[in-house]
Amino acid sequence: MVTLSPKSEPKILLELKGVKKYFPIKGGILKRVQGNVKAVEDVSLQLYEGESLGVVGESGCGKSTLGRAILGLEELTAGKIRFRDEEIQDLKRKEKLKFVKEMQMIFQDPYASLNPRQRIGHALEEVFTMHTNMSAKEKRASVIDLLNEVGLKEEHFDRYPHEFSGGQRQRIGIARAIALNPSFVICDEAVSALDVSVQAQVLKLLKTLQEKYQLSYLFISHDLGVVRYFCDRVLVMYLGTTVELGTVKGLFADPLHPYTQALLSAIPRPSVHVNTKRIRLQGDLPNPANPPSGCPFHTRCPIAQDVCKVDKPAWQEYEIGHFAACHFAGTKI
Amino acid sequence: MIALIVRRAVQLVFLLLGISFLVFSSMYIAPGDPATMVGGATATESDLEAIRDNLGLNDPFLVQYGRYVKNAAQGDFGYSYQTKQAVSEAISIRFPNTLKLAIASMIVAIVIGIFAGLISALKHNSWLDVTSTTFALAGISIPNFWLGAILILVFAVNLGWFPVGGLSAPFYTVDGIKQLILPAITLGTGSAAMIARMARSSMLEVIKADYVRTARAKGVKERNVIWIHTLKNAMIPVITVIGLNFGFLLGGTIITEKVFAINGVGRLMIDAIAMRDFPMVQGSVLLVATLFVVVNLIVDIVYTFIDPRISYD
Amino acid sequence: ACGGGESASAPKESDGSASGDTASTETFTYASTSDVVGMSPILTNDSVSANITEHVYEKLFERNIETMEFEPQLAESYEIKDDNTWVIKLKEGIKFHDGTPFNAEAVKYTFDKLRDPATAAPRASLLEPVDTITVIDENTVEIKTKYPYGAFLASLSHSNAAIVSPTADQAQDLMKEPVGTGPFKFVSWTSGDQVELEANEEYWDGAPDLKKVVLKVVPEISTAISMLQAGEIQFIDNLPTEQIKRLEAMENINIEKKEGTPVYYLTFNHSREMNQDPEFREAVAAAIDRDAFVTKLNGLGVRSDSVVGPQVFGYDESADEAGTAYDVEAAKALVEKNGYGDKPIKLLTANRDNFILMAEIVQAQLTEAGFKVEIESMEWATFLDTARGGEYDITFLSWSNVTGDGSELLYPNFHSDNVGSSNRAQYSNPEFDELVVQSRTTIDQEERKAILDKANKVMIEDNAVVVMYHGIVTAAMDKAYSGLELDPNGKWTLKNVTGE
Amino acid sequence: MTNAVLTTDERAPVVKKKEKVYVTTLKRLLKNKLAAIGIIIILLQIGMAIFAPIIATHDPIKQDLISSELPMFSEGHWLGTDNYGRDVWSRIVHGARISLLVGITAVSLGLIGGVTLGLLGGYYKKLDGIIMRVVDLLFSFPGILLAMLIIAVLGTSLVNVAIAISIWSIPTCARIVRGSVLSIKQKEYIMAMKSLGASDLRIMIRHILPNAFAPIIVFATMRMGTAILSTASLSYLGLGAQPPTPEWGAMIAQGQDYMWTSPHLTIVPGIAIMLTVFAFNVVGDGLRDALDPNMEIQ
Amino acid sequence: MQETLLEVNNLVTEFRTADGNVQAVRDVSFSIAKGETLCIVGESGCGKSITSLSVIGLLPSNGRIANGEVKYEGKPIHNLPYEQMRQMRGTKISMIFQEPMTALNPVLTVGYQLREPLILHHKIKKSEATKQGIELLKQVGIPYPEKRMNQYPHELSGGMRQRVMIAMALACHPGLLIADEPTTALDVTIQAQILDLINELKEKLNMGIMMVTHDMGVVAEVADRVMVMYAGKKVEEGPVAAIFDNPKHPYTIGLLNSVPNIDDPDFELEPIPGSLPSLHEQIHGCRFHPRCKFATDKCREIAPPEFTTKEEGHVVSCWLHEEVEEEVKHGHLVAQI
Ligand SMILES: Nc1ncnc2c1ncn2[C@@H]1O[C@H](COP(=O)(O)OP(=O)(O)OP(=O)(O)O)[C@@H](O)[C@H]1O
Ligand SMILES: Nc1ncnc2c1ncn2[C@@H]1O[C@H](COP(=O)(O)OP(=O)(O)OP(=O)(O)O)[C@@H](O)[C@H]1O
Ligand SMILES: [Mg+2]
Ligand SMILES: [Mg+2]
Repeated sequence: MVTLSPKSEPKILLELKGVKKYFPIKGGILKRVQGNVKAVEDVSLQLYEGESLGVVGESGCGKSTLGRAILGLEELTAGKIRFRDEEIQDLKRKEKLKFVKEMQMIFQDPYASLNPRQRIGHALEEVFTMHTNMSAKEKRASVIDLLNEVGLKEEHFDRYPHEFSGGQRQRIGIARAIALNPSFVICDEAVSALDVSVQAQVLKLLKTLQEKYQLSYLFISHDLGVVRYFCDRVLVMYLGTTVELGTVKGLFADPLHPYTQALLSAIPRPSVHVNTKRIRLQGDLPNPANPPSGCPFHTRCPIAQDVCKVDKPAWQEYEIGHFAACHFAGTKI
Repeated sequence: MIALIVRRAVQLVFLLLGISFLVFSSMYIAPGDPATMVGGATATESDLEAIRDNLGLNDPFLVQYGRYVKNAAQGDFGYSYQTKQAVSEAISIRFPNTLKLAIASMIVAIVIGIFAGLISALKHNSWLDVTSTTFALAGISIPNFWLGAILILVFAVNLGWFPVGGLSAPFYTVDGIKQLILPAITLGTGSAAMIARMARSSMLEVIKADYVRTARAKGVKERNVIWIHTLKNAMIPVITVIGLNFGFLLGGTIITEKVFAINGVGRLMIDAIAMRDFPMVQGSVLLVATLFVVVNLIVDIVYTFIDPRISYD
Repeated sequence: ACGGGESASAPKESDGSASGDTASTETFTYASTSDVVGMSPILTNDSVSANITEHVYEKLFERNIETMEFEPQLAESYEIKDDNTWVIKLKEGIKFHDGTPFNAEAVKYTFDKLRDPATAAPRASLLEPVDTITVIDENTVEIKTKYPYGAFLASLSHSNAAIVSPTADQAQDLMKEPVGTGPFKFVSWTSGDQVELEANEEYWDGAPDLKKVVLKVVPEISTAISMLQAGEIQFIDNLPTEQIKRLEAMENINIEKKEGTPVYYLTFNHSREMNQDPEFREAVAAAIDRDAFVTKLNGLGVRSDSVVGPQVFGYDESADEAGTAYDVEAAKALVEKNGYGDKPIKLLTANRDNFILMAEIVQAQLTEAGFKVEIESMEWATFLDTARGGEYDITFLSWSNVTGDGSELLYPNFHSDNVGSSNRAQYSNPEFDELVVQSRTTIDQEERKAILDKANKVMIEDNAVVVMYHGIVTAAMDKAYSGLELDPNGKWTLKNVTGE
Repeated sequence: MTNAVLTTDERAPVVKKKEKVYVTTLKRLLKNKLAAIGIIIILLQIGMAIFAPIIATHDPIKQDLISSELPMFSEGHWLGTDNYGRDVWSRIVHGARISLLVGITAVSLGLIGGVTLGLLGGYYKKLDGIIMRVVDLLFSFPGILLAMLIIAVLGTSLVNVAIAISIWSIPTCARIVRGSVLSIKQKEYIMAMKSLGASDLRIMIRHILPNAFAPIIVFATMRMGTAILSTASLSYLGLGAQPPTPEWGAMIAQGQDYMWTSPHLTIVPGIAIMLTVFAFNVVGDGLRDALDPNMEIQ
Repeated sequence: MQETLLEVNNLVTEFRTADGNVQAVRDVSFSIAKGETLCIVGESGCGKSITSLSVIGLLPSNGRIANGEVKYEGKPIHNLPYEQMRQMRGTKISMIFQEPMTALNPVLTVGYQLREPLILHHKIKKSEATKQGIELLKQVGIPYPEKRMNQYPHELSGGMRQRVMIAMALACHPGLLIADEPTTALDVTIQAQILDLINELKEKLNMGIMMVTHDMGVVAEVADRVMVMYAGKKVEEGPVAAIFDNPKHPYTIGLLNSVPNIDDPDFELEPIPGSLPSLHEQIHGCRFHPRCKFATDKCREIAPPEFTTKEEGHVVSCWLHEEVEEEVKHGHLVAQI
């Protein structure tokens, strides 16, 4: 959707600079901090208005933490977050309320993200109660509009979450996220829990809404197929760090980082004819509390050299808009 | 593990401080004059005054408390107002009895509780389950003193199988065991019932677990599925209940001790309260609180043996 | 250290006496609901401790339980030189359990210690009238009183006036290791559990038959009864009214009953305005059906209006019916007339013994007469405090008279000197006070009796208290034993008990 | 038709009429036989409490010293009389009022304290340490002593008895609530509310509390039984209801003295307490199952 | 063609529920030959797991096989007494589950859980079992197997645990391995490792594999044949190539169109409208018709039987293929493969 040519500079909506989020590990007799889980380590990126930025990576690599940090649900360890040219990372809850309307989130588990003891109509009304002074009637009307928007009906107003199917629940989650007309929505594995057929329905809905409201998405997923279908650009993360960022086209066609290459080749293709050469990574994800020195990926990297163990590769732009952090970026395995 | 023990020890110190203050202040506020209890009904005002002076009761509250804490820190828990006996000595005579009683009741409670819970869970919804549930609930709802009196009537007086009261024989002798049985049943029944209920629901939960299905998929014999794959997991919440109950048992021996004429800490405490024998009350409450913490510590340590996922380091 | 290795778990052994005369079967166990406080007569003042001290120590005098006369015990004889001087001759050749001789020195030592304010003895008041004590010779003491003291013999026969071994008192803590001259010697004490005594084979009056006596603490009386039934213990006292029927049905025991000195009464809080109205007191007295109440005691109570009970010195039969008679209609009329039913009355009661029974029945009866009565029950310590502070309208009190002397009852409980301490009724009547003082300072016993009777009648006519009943002292003992001596004050001695 | 089907969006998995959660819960509860029996017992008792003056055959505090200690099934007194000649049945009926009231008061007070502590401790990490230490303190402080002190300080009255008993339930309740708060706090819908800018108070009251209801209700029902039982223990120690109040616990404690001669004086109130404890416990058990969403299929 | 290992005929599995009996599996037949992998695909709740649990005889307590038969090497096993069925499990048929987190017993060591089937079925000594256990761990590619034997499941990563599960399932060299979504909980790179491993072991041991999944990618990777289920029924079955290249049932086509194609940038998703009906719903005719854009009146009234296609072993239950294909009776299918 957004073409990244240097001439037509798209507007930057959100900018992260050196964002870090560490979780302290407590232990010992006095429960002192003994170390940190470096969930997000030094992430910088820009997100343009109207685009979908995919974030992919293995479980535990810090995707969700990054999303929550942007929304201010986690206190940052370091770094800056600018939203529409305002620094928002240190705002108090009250001051932040106006950004709350602008930034919303859709969660992975559509069931878990709805209060099981609240009728969904009331759950949606609550959003207006918190942020507007609408009368009860207005609220109800707005909620019904919302329900229609996401393909549900007025009759669903008084139901409880357990009375919906997974796809419907996710629609409710979406309705709640777009209730206040945000400009930026984080989808944290928003479709991962859904069946393929339902997943396709929800992806379509998200796309429709994006077109209608000029939404920007930060689309967190581990399904590269979905990311490829849904996003404009992709960010690949590994162990809290960003390893590669590029347009979907550029990155899928020409992955620079060996991890991205391995990731792409590991995806099972729903077709019996594709015969890709599989790159099999050895071993598991290292412990994020005790990440490897140098390049965090070197322990599993098939092309790692001695430098990788020592030096942390720099985050460099190799092509326009295509970044990677690897000493041997571009080397094919 | 050592870290855990040290941390608990530190917490214990503060807990004891808090408790001693609570006891001290509530005793101070509560009506009832220790001097009257020492002097007796006939004591004149001047007699009482002399007694108060003698016991240091005329000092300001904080001075009294400070003195108590200071002495206690040096291991001196004071002397009984009534008998002038050292509190530590009085308690050390009674504590073994209370401990014997609590442990014996716990054994009764665990054996009956787990057995009944298991049967209930394995024969879920059968008449056995209903019977055992009903018995468990009856167990919870029978007052201790009532059960104790009935047991005495039937088994000690009429059948003569056990002695009525006392706990003087060493516990490893036949007599010692006989003496423990009725009180242990009296005290343990309530806990047995609670353990049974917890064991039942925990068992029912665990038996649905994926890993139990895995075990069956491997062709493990049903007996082993229960005893090896299910029981240990099901015990984790049960142990919490056991720990809590042990705490309650230590505090709840009072009535049983009374009914079975057992010379224990519970009775010491209740008598001391009745006689406003503050140092004795303090001493026994602190002991019970310490035991409670120790039991919880043991429970936490037992967790690490049962559940390898738990570690305190 | 835990003495008394006696196994309590041999229920059938002791009464299956056929099995032989081993030492353990000779153990005679008494169950007490509470433990001794200590075993020094000087420092204790409770009846449980007295049960032990009475057997380990002896007093100069003792009241004969049959004749109610005071007789010498450790004393040989006495002589009243003048109103304030008593010369007491002691028996010779008696030894304390520690081997030291009993003599005048010991008497002086004991009494001085008891009187010394530094001792803070709870019953120092027993010897309050005493001025000086002089050792005349090895076996003679002379005691001078500050004023003529009529109840002196009674005081000297009080268990707290028992003579202790001076050597032992200086060497050890008599509270824990008592040494006296009595028929039994102390063996061990496990606090909270039991006290063990053994026969004093060198007792001056002949060694007792029981070789080993144990006081066992059994806090629950029904447990004690069960133990008696099972033969685990041989003796209990203070049988509760509720359990009398059960005890009577038991075949292996004998029950001893005797009219005793305890008196149970309802008292008004005389410091309250409401209670100063004689008609109010009369109305209350008339509303209480004491006869009906006494039937509830299963034979363990004697009905009499007299404050000074039949077994107490100073009693006269004429006092029995001197009180306001039960007449509910009269009571109703008074209540009606004066509007007594408008204000709620707080009936304070301790939640032990027969107090609750009295409270419940009296409340019902007063309600019947039109009063509005609310019971407030309290545990003992709080009750004592509350009653002493006079924070009640009416309450129940009792007094068990150890020496059986009327002065010992009336002075602490009703003399205005003791308001704020032992006079919980807050009773203050100058005429009565005067009589009580006289009864204490008169030596002639006939004269005293007359004075006490007068004081008694003053109270009765005043409706100062409403006597509910006089206690009957009780004990139950295994049939295999006999020879118990039960004192009307509830005390007993095992000196002459013999087994079969 | 075809078109209609095509445009119709997904249907709910279970097409049922909208039914309130508590109706569903009640239905499920009634399917559990034991729980149904429990509910019947509780309803009967509540009825008994409400209509006590009508149901009782005698004045519960009216004495008749002459016909005292009548055995069960005596003429005019089908459950006999106590040692004051009061009608046991009438006392049991009126006692239902008091015992239930004490139970309910004690449990409610305990819940207020326990839920507040548990909620705050579970939600705010910073408060947790302190609150849990307070809870430990209450836990390790002997309950009977606590009751005695409270009653000694505040005086003997039913309200104070209820307060004393309520304090016993605080630590357990606080732990239970804290436990569920800790797990509910992790739920995505809480995160969702935070991301929508909800305040802590709103999250705690509107979103955490309702979801911690199941364990709280179960705790409360089970505690009801124990609370009534505790009054018996307190009465045994002389700290319970004031005579002549017909309270079950006090009745059983008083009757204890007559166990050998008039056993019905303990057995009758004993059974009344037992039935109550039983009823509340099975209902509690049933509720736990009925409130468990996993039991939906079965 | 290899000899038939497992044969399932007209399987019906029922559950007792509060609202009456429901059928989770309705009249499903299929077979698996030695050395063959059959993938069962379908949306969540369509009865895949229940089908596989019916085969191994581990249905939840409220479930039972109401009809049909399950034959292993020609012998019916669905009605075996518990004890005999138990002896088959682990030795003849074993199973691995979706969640490696919960499927291993947290309080027992990996070594214990691994030794258990060996000692149980082969009656060998503990030391011998340990040796074999280590060997098995090596086989599934776990480094430092000696060390792992003494560890607890929580000390292993997800991929590692799944390998332990596989090692356990393979311990006694079963003829049939049932794998219920063995990789859903894993990351793609780990998933690839596990799939490779299963394929490799199948080859080596000549096992039959029944793999349950909803991931078409996984199917393409491992399956020899595919069975598509919808709402408890089999709607299509055939060789893997036929299913992907020439899907016949509108549902199968819908499924394939719902998966974004990673290799085709211009791929457009075509979702199936609606969702799976609940088990309680009464549906007349074809169970898929409410979501099918080709549905005809016939579809709404009569449930379609199974039709063969021109391709061998490719069958489909849809009226749209009535004209072209001729009807096959249930059960004959097996013989044709
Ligand atoms: N509150 C927390 N306290 C401590 N560690 C945390 C916390 N939240 C996350 N982590 C750790 O931070 C790391 C990143 O977690 P995060 O949830 O962001 O991963 P993710 O990429 O979203 O994984 P997934 O795909 O499984 O959702 C993980 O190692 C996780 O254990
Ligand atoms: N114990 C049970 N009682 C009643 N119904 C059940 C039970 N277990 C499963 N079901 C129902 O049976 C149907 C099939 O379930 P099954 O587990 O086979 O689905 P699945 O295809 O494996 O789905 P998934 O992909 O989610 O694992 C579902 O509708 C489910 O609700
Ligand atoms: Mg995540
Ligand atoms: Mg499944």
